[in-house]
Amino acid sequence: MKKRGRGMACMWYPIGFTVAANPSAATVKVNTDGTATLLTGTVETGQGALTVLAQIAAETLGLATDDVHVVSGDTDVTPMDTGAIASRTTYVTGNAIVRAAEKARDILFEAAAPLLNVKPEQLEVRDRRIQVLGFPARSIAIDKVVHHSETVLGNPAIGSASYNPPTVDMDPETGQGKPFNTYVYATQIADVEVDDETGEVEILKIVAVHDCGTPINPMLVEGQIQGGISMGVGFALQEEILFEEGRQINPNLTNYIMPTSLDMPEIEVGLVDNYDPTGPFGAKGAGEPTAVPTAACIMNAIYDAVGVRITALPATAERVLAAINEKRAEDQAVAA
Amino acid sequence: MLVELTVNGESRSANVPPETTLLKMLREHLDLTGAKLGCDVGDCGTCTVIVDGVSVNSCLMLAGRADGCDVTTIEGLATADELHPLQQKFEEHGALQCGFCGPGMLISAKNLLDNNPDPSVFEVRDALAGNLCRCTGYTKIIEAVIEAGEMMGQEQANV
Amino acid sequence: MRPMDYIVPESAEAAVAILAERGENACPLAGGTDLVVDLKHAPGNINALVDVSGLAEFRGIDVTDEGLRIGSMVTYGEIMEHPVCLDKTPEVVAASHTVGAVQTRNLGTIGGNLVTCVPSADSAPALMVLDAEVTLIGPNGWRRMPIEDFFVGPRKTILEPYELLAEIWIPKHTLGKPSSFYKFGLRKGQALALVNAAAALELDGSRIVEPRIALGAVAPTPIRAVKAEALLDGQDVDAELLDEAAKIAVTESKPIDDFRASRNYRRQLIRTLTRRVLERSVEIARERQEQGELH
Amino acid sequence: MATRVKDVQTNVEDLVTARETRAPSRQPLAVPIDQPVTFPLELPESEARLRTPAVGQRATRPDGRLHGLGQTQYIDDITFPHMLHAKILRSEYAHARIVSIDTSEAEKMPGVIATLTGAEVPENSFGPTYQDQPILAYPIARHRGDGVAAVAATTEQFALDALEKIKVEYEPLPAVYDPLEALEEDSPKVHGDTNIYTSKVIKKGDVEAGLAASEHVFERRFSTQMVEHVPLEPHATIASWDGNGRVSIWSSLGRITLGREDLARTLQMPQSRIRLIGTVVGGNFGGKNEITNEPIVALLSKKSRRPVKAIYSRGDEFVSSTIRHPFIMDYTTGVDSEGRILARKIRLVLDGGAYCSWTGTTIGKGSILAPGPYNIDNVLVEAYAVYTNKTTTGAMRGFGAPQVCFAYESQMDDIADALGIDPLEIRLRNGFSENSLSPTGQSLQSVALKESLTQAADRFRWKEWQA
Repeated sequence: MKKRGRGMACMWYPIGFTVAANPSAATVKVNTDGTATLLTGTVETGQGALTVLAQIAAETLGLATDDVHVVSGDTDVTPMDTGAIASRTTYVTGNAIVRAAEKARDILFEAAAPLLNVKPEQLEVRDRRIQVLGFPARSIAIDKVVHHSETVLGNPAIGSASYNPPTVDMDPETGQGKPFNTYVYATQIADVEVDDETGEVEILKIVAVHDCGTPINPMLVEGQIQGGISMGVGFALQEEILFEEGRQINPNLTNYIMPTSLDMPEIEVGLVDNYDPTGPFGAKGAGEPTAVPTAACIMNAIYDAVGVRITALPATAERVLAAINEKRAEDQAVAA
Repeated sequence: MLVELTVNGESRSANVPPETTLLKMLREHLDLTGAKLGCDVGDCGTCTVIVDGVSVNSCLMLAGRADGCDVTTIEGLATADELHPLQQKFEEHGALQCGFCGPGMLISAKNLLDNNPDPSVFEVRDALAGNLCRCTGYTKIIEAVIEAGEMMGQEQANV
Repeated sequence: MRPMDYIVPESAEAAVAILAERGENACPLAGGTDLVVDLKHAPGNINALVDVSGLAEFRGIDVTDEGLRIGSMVTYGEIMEHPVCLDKTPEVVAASHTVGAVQTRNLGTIGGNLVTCVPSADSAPALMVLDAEVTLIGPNGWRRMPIEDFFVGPRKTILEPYELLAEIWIPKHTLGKPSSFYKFGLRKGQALALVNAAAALELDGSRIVEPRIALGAVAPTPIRAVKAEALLDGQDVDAELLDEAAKIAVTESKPIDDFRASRNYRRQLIRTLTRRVLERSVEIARERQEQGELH
Repeated sequence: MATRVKDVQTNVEDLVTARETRAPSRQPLAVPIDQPVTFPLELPESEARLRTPAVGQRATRPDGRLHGLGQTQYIDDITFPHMLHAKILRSEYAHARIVSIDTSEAEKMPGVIATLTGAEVPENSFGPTYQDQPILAYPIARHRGDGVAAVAATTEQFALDALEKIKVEYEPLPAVYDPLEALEEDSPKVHGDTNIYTSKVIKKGDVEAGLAASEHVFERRFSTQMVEHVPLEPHATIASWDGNGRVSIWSSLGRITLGREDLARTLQMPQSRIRLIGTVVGGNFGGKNEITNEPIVALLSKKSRRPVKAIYSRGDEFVSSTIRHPFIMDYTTGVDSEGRILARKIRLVLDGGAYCSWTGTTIGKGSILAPGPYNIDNVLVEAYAVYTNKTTTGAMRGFGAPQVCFAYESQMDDIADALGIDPLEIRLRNGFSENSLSPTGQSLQSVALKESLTQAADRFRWKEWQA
C-alpha cells in the first residue's frame, strides 16, 4: 500500500572559503560606443556565472546585460580568480567586478562633470546615460562620455580591482572565529509516497524556498535550485559508489543510479526577499546550498509516511522496506 | 568502407573503418561535433540523433548500419533565418546549463514533438528519460519542450 | 573499438552460412545495444559482425491463423507502436516500454534481448505467460520450441553454433488473454529489473483457468512458476489464494545476492509483485466478464 | 633524446582488413560535398538582455543559444593537426608498491608515439591543501584509481591497446577500506604513521553541562555514502607546445589561475610559460576544481612534440576523479521541555579516500555547519578525516553540508515527534535570526532562515496538511 508523507528541512550555508583567502580580480573596460568588456579569470561551468557577472558589470555602469561582453577562462588574458568553487562567484567575483566597474565609471564621471557643469560626485548612471543626481533632465549618453574621455582627454574608461571576503581566523582549540563573511539560508519541503510492500519512495513534489540575497538573475537562480534538488534526490534515494576490496563495482551510468527525468518530482521554487549589504547589489550566492536540504526533507517525509527513521543514505527501496519490516516486528512485540 | 548518408538534408559520405560508430563518423569524419560522447555505452543520451525518423544512441549504432539512411543531428534543427522552436524555448527558459546534454536532449525532444505535438508532462519525462542531465533537474527543459510544442502547434494553425 | 569486419548478408540462410564460414570469431549483430557495448570493453577475438537486423525473415509483425508473429529483429519501439500488439498483447507492449529508454528501444530488438539471455530480460516473462514459441534457423534448417526451452542459463540459450533466433510466435488462443506485467527497478527511467513478474489467466465465472506466472531476474533464466500456477488452476479467485500462490512462486525462484539487492529483498519483491500481477490479471478478466466479452 | 618518432600517419585504414559487402557498386562521390552547418547569424535579443537596470532581469544566457545549436566547443570538439590521444593505465591494487614498470612492449605497438610513468614527472605531487597526491603513482599506489602509466598514440584505440602491453610489477600492501577501522592504531596506514590527517574542533559553552540540564536527550548515528559528481562531460584536456617552450593547455577546469600554479609546480616551469584555457565546462559540481591529467597530457605532448588530447572514459571519471566524502555522524542533542536546544555534541568521521584533496574545506564547513542553523549555547563538534585505500574524496557541491544537514534535520524531527511539536514550530523556535551567534561565535547578518521556513510552509500549505 502507498503511504503519503511530508517532511521539511532547513539549512544554512556559507559563501566562499573557510577563513582561507579566496580573492577574485576583474577588469572592466567601457568601449567608445557605450558597450563594455569584462575580463574575469573564472570559468563558465554551467551555472550561468558569466551572465550574472555581465549583469553586475552592466548594473554598475548603467548598461543593459547585452551591452557587456565577458572574456573569461584564459590565463593569458584574464586576471586572477579563485575559480568556480564554494558558491563564491556571484559574491566574490561579483564584488570585484563592482569595484572594477566603479573605477571605470569614476573616469567617466570625471569626464562628464565639466560637460554637465556639476561635480563628479553629483553624477549617477542610468539607462546608458550619465545623469545628475536629483536632476535627471540634465544627462548625457554614456557613449559620448566614453568617446570624449578616451579620444579627447586621453583617459580610457578602464578599471581593475579585486575582492577577498574579510574573515577572522578560527581559534585552533575552540574553533571560535569568523570563518565566512556571509551565509545563505533555505527550506525545502517534500511530499512523498512510500510503497510499504516494496519500500519504493516516490517524490511527488518539492517546495524549495531559498535566500540568495538579491537574485541577480532569478531565472538562473531557479535553475540552480532545481538542479541542486536533482542532485539531492540522487543523494537521498539512489546514488552510491559501491566497493569490493577497494575496487568500484558500479563505475558506470548503468549501475550508478542517478535520477532521470522520470525520477524527478515537480519542483516549486520561491526566493526570500533579502538584501546583503556586503554583496554586489545585495547578492550572496546560490550554487551549492540548493543541494543541501533535499535529502533531509525527503527522509523526514518518509518518516511521516511510514514512521521509520532512515539513518544511512541512500534510502534505497530495500533499506526503506527493511526499516518498515523492523518497525512492524517491534510494533508486534510491543502489542504482544 | 564507404558510408553514404543524408545528414540534415545533405548527401554526405565517408570512407570509415567498418567498426566505426555513427557517432564517431559524424564527429570525426563529417565534422559534426554537436552530438557528444558522454558514456559510450548508451546510458547518457548525449549522442542522440534521429535515423530514419527514430531517435537512437549513435554511440551504439555502427555507421554501416546507417548507410543510405536519413540522419538528423542537432546541427540540422535551425535554418539560416531562425531557430527551431525547441531551440528558442530552451534559450528563453535557460533550460540548459552546462549544455553538454543539450544536443541529445533537443534531438529527443524533437523526436517526441514530431510524433506527439501536444505531449503531457509525463510524456515529456518519458521521452527524455534516456537523456541524463546533472545540472537542471529537468524542470526548465520540460517547460521548454511543452511550450515549444504549443508554439509549433500555433505555427501549424497559422499556416 | 578494435578493427572489425562488418558484413550485411542478403538472407537468413546467407547469414547462417557466413557465420559458419567465419567461425567463432564472427558474431551476429542485432540492435547492438548490448553487443556494441561488450565489444568496446571486452572484444575478445571477435573480428567480424554479421548484421542480421535488416533481414526480411527476421522482420515484421503479422497476424496469421497460428497467431501473432513478431520477427526477432523487430525493435521495442516498433512493438510499442504496432496496433495489433497494443490491442492483443498490451503487456508485451508494457514490458517493451520498460526497456532502457526511447533511443535504446529504437535500436534494441526483441530477439536480441532474448538471445542475450540475461536473467532480467524484460520481454521474456510477458511472452512466457502467453505461451509464446520461438523459431530458429541454423545450418540444419528451422526448428521451433516453447520460449521457456530457449533459455538454458545466464547468458546461455539453446542456440547451436551459427544458429539464429528468427521469430517469436504468440499463439492465437492467448492473444488478448488477461495479463499483467510489473517490473521493479532501482529507478523509474532506464531501469534494470530487480524483479520482473508477469501473469496471465482466464476466469470461468470465478474459477481460474489456464493461469500462467513468469518471473524474470529471479533465477539464472526467466522462469515459469509452475507450482504456483498449479495451485491456482481450477480454483475460485480468492485474495488469500493469490497471496498463497505468490508465496509458492518465491519458493520456485532462486534470486541472487548482489550489489543491486540482497536475495532476501528480491524474495520479498517476488511475493509482492507476483501477487500484484495476479490481482491485476483477475481485475482485467473480471472487467472483460462485465463487458460480456468471451474468450 | 628519449623521444622516438615513428611515422604512422597513414594509419587506420591500412591496418584494418575492411571488407565492403554492402552495395559494392557504390562509388565515392566524384566531388565531396562538405556542406557548412546552417544557423542563424542574427536574431533579436531577448527583451531582458536589453533592459536596464540589469540586475534582477531574467536575462538569457549568450552561451544558451550556442548550447542549443550544438555550437558550444567543449574540449572533445577541438582537434589539432597531428594530434595524439592519451590513455592512462590504472593500478591493479588498492594499495601496492610498484616494483617496476616496463613500457617497452607498449612502445612497439602500432601508432604509439610516447609513454609516461610517474618517475618522469618533474614534481610528482599535487593537492590544494597537502601535496600528497601523485600525478602518476610511483612508487606507491594508494587506490585503484591511481594512474601508473600513460600512452599517447595516433588513435584512442591504439592507446588502449598499448596500455595492455605495459608490464607493471606490484608488491601488494595491506589496505584499509573502512574509515572507522582506519582510525584504529593497528590499521594499515595509507600515508605515514596515522590515517587521521585533519581534525577540527568547534567548542562553544559547556556541552556536558548543557546535556545534564536537558529535559530530554536524543542520540543517534547517521551515515552517508560516496557519490560521484557525474558531470555529463568527462574530464578533458589538450596540451600543445610551441617552439618557445611554451605550453598551452585546454582543460575542463573550473579554476584556471590556481590550476596554472599547480601545473607550474608539477612541471617545474615558470607560470609565464604556461597558458591554461578553461573552455566551457560540461558540468563541474566541485569535481573539476583541481588538476588531474593535465600534467600527464602536457608531458606526453612534450615528449611527442605533438598536440595530445585526453578524454576520460566514464569509468575513469568514476574511479579517478574525486567524489563526495562519506560521513559517520554521532549526534547527541539535549532539549528542554519546550524543545529548545540546550546542547549539541557531534562527532564526525570523514572518509577521505586515498588523498587529502579538498578535505580541509569539507571538514571545515562540515564542522561549522553541523549544529544546524539553530541558537545553541553549548556546542561541541569534533571531526576527523581519515585516509582509506579508496577513491579520493574532494570538493562536491556543499562540502559536507548535505551530510550534516541530513543528520541535524533528521534529529530535529525526532525531537519534534517525541515532544509532540510541529516540525515547522520547532525550527522557528530554535532557528537563527538577525544577530544570532553562530557555533563559532560569529554574529550573523542578513539572516533569512525563518522567512524561508514560513514562505516554504505557506507555499506547501503545510498547516493544512498537519491539521
